[in-house]
Amino acid sequence: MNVRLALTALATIGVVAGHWLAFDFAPVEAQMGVVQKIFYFHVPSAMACYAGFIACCIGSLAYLWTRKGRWDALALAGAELGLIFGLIVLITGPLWARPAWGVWWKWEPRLTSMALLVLMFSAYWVLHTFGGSGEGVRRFAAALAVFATPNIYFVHVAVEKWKGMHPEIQNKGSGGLSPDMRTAFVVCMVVLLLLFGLLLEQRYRMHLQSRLVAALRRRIHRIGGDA
Amino acid sequence: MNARSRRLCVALVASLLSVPALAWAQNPETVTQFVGSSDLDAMKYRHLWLAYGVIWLLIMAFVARTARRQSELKKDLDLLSSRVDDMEKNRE
Amino acid sequence: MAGEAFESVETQRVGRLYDESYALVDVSVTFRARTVTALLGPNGAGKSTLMGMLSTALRPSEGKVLYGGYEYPENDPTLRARIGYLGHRPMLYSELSATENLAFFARLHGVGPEAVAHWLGRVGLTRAADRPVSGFSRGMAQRLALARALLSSPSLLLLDEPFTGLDPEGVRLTKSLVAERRDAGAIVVLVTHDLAVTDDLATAAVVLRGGRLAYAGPSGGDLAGLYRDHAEAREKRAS
Amino acid sequence: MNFWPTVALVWSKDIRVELRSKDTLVTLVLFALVLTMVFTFGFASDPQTNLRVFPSVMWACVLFCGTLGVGRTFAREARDGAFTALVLSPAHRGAILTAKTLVNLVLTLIVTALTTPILAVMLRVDLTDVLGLVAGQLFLGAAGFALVGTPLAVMAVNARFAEVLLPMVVFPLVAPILIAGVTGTAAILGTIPENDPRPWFQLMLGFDLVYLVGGQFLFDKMVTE
Repeated sequence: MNVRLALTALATIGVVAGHWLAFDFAPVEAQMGVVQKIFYFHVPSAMACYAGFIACCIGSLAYLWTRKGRWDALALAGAELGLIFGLIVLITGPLWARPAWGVWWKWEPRLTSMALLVLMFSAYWVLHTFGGSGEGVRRFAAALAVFATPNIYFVHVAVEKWKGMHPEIQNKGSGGLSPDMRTAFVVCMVVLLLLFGLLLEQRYRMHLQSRLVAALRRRIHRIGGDA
Repeated sequence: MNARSRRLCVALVASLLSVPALAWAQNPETVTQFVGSSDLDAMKYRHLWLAYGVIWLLIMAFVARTARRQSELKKDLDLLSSRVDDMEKNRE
Repeated sequence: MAGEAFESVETQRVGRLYDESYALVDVSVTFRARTVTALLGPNGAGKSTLMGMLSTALRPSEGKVLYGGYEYPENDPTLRARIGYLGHRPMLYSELSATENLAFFARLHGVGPEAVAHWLGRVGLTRAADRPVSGFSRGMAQRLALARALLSSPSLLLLDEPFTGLDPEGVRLTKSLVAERRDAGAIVVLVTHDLAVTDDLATAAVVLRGGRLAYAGPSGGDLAGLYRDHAEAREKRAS
Repeated sequence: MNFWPTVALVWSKDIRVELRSKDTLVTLVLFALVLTMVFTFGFASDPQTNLRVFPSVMWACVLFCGTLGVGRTFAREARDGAFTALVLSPAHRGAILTAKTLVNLVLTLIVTALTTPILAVMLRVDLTDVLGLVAGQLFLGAAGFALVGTPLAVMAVNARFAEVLLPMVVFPLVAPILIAGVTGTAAILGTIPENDPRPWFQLMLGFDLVYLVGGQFLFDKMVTE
C-alpha cells in the first residue's frame, strides 16, 4: 500500500519533471523545431504499448497452461493498456509527421506495424469484452493473443521490405540526441513506464475484483435458488 | 483503493496544469525570434499542443474510468459479501 | 486394443471452476471394476462436469483423477483409448451413414473393420446401416452413439443419460450391453433420471448435490430412495 | 494409429462429408464468382491500370473466400458434438489439426484456382509466362490462411456470434500474407520498380512455418476444456 502510494507520488513528480525537461531543459531541435518535442512522450508511449502487448501475450500463454483466472485478468489488463498507449502513439505520430514530413500518414514500416498491432489486439479486446464470459471465449482470446505476437515480427519484416516503394522516408528522431535531449528523453521514458506499471496493476486488480463480484452474484443466486 | 486512483487523477491534473506555464517559459528569446514567422511554425506549435492534449486526455479519461469502475465494484463487493454472510447465517 | 481393465478409477478431491464459480467441489469417490455405478443428482449438481472430467474432456481445476491407481499425464492418447464416452449429444456425423460413422471411429481407435458390422448388429441397426444418420430417429441415433462408445471395448464406460429417446426394446438392449461390458471387467458410470430402470443394473451409487458429494456407496437396489434421502435432503429441511 | 494415417483418415472423412452436403463448396464458389464480378466491374479500365490493380484484386478474393471457408468446416463438426468424440479418441491431436488445415487449404485452393483465371481473363492480364510463380505464391498464401485460420476456427465454434468474430480476428492476423502476396505478385508482373519476388516468397514461407509449429504446439491446450 505504502509502496504504491510512494510510486504514485513519484510518478506525479516525474510527470511534472518530464514536462519541464522536455519543454524547457532540452534544446529545440534544429531541423524540426519545437514539434520534435512530441517525441519525448511519443516514443515512451510506444514502449509502454509494446510492454502492454507483451504482458497480454505472457498472461495468455500462462492462462492456456494453468487456466487460472488471474492470468487472464493480467492478459486483459495488458491488452487494454497496450491499446491506450498504442492509440496515443497512433494519434501523436501523425501530429508529428504532418509538420516534419508534410503528410499525416505514410505507409512507413513502423507506422504500419503499429497500426496493425493495435488492430490485432483490438480484436482481442472486442472478443474478450463482447464475446460473452464463458471459458471458451477466454481460451479463444488467449490463443488469439499468442498467435498475434509472432505476427508483430512478420508485419514488421513485411513493411520493412515494402519500404523500397517509399524511398523518401526520413528516420529522424531515434539517433543523434544531444546530451540534454537524452537526459530529458530517459526521464520521460522512466516516468511513462512507471505510470504504465501503476495503471497495469490497477487494471489487473480491477479485473480480479469484477470476477469476484460475478462469482459472488452467482453464489447468491445459487443459495437463493436452493432455499 | 479507490481513494488512491482519485489521488492519482488529482495529481495528474495538477501536474498538467503546470505544463502550459512551463511551455510558456521555454526559451523566451526563441519565441521572440519567431514573431511574425511563417504559417508552418504556427502549425508546429498547434500540433505540439494537440499531441500533448491527446496524450493526457486519454490517460486521464482512462484513469477516471478505472476509478469509477473500481468504486462501483467496491460497493458491489461490500453489498454482496454482506448478503452472502446473511444468507449463510440464515441457512445454519 | 483396450488393454487390461482398470481395477478402479478414483477422483481425489477434484473440483472444477467455471467462470470463477465452482461446478464441483472437493469430490473424492472411487469407481470399481465389474460394477455399474449410478451417478445421481438434480440438474446442475455437477454430474456432467464429473463425467467430463472422467472422460478427460474437462481438466479438473483442483485435485486429480487416478486411473487404475495411476495418474496419467495430461492428454495421454493411451488413456483416451481405454475410455468410452456417450454424452448428451450423439457425437456423430449426420452426413455419413451408420457404417461410415462407425468405420471412421473404429479406425481412429485402431479397431478392426469386422467390429463395425458386429456392433451394428448388436444395436439392431444392420438394416439401416447404409442410410445417412441425418435420417435417423432420436432412438436410432442413440443406439448408434452407444455402438460408437462400445466400439473399442473400453475399460471405463461413461454413459450420460443413455436411455433418452429409446423405446422399451432399446432400453432393454442398452441394459444388456452395459451388463455385458461390466461382466467383461469394465467400470461403468451411468448418469440417469430413470431411476427405476437402473435399479437392477447399478450396484453402487454416487449422489451429487450442489456440486458436492452427498452420498457414495452401495445402491441397495433402491436408487429412488437414495435420491430422496440425499439429493433432496435440503429441500426437506427447508420446508 | 500413426500421425499420417490419422491425417489421411480425418481428411478423407471431411472431404467425403463436404462432397455429400456440398453446401460449403457451392456457397464458396458462388461467393467467389460474385466477388470476381464486382471487382472487374469496379476496376476494369485500360490495360496498364488493370495490370496494376490485378494483384490487389486477386488477393482480396483469396482473403474473403479463405476466411469464409475456414469458418464453415468446424461449424459442421461441432453441430452434433462429433468434434468431442474426435478429440476424445486416441488420435494424435496434431494430426487432427493437420487434417483440418489441409481440408481448408484444399477448399481455398479450389476457389482460388477458379477465381484467378476468371479475373485474369476479365481484366485481360496475361499470366501464361508467370503461371508457376503466381501459383506458388497463391499456394503459400492459402497455406498461411489455413494455418492461422484453422486453429482459431476450432475455438470460434464455442463463442457467441462466431460467424462474425472469426473474420474480424483472422483479417489482421493474415496481414503479412496479404502484404507479401500483393507486393510479390506486383513484383512478378513487373508493375513495381523492385521486381524480385524472392524476399516475398521467403516471408510467406517463414510465416507458414511459424504458424505450422505454433499451431501444433498450442492446439492441445486450445481444445482441452
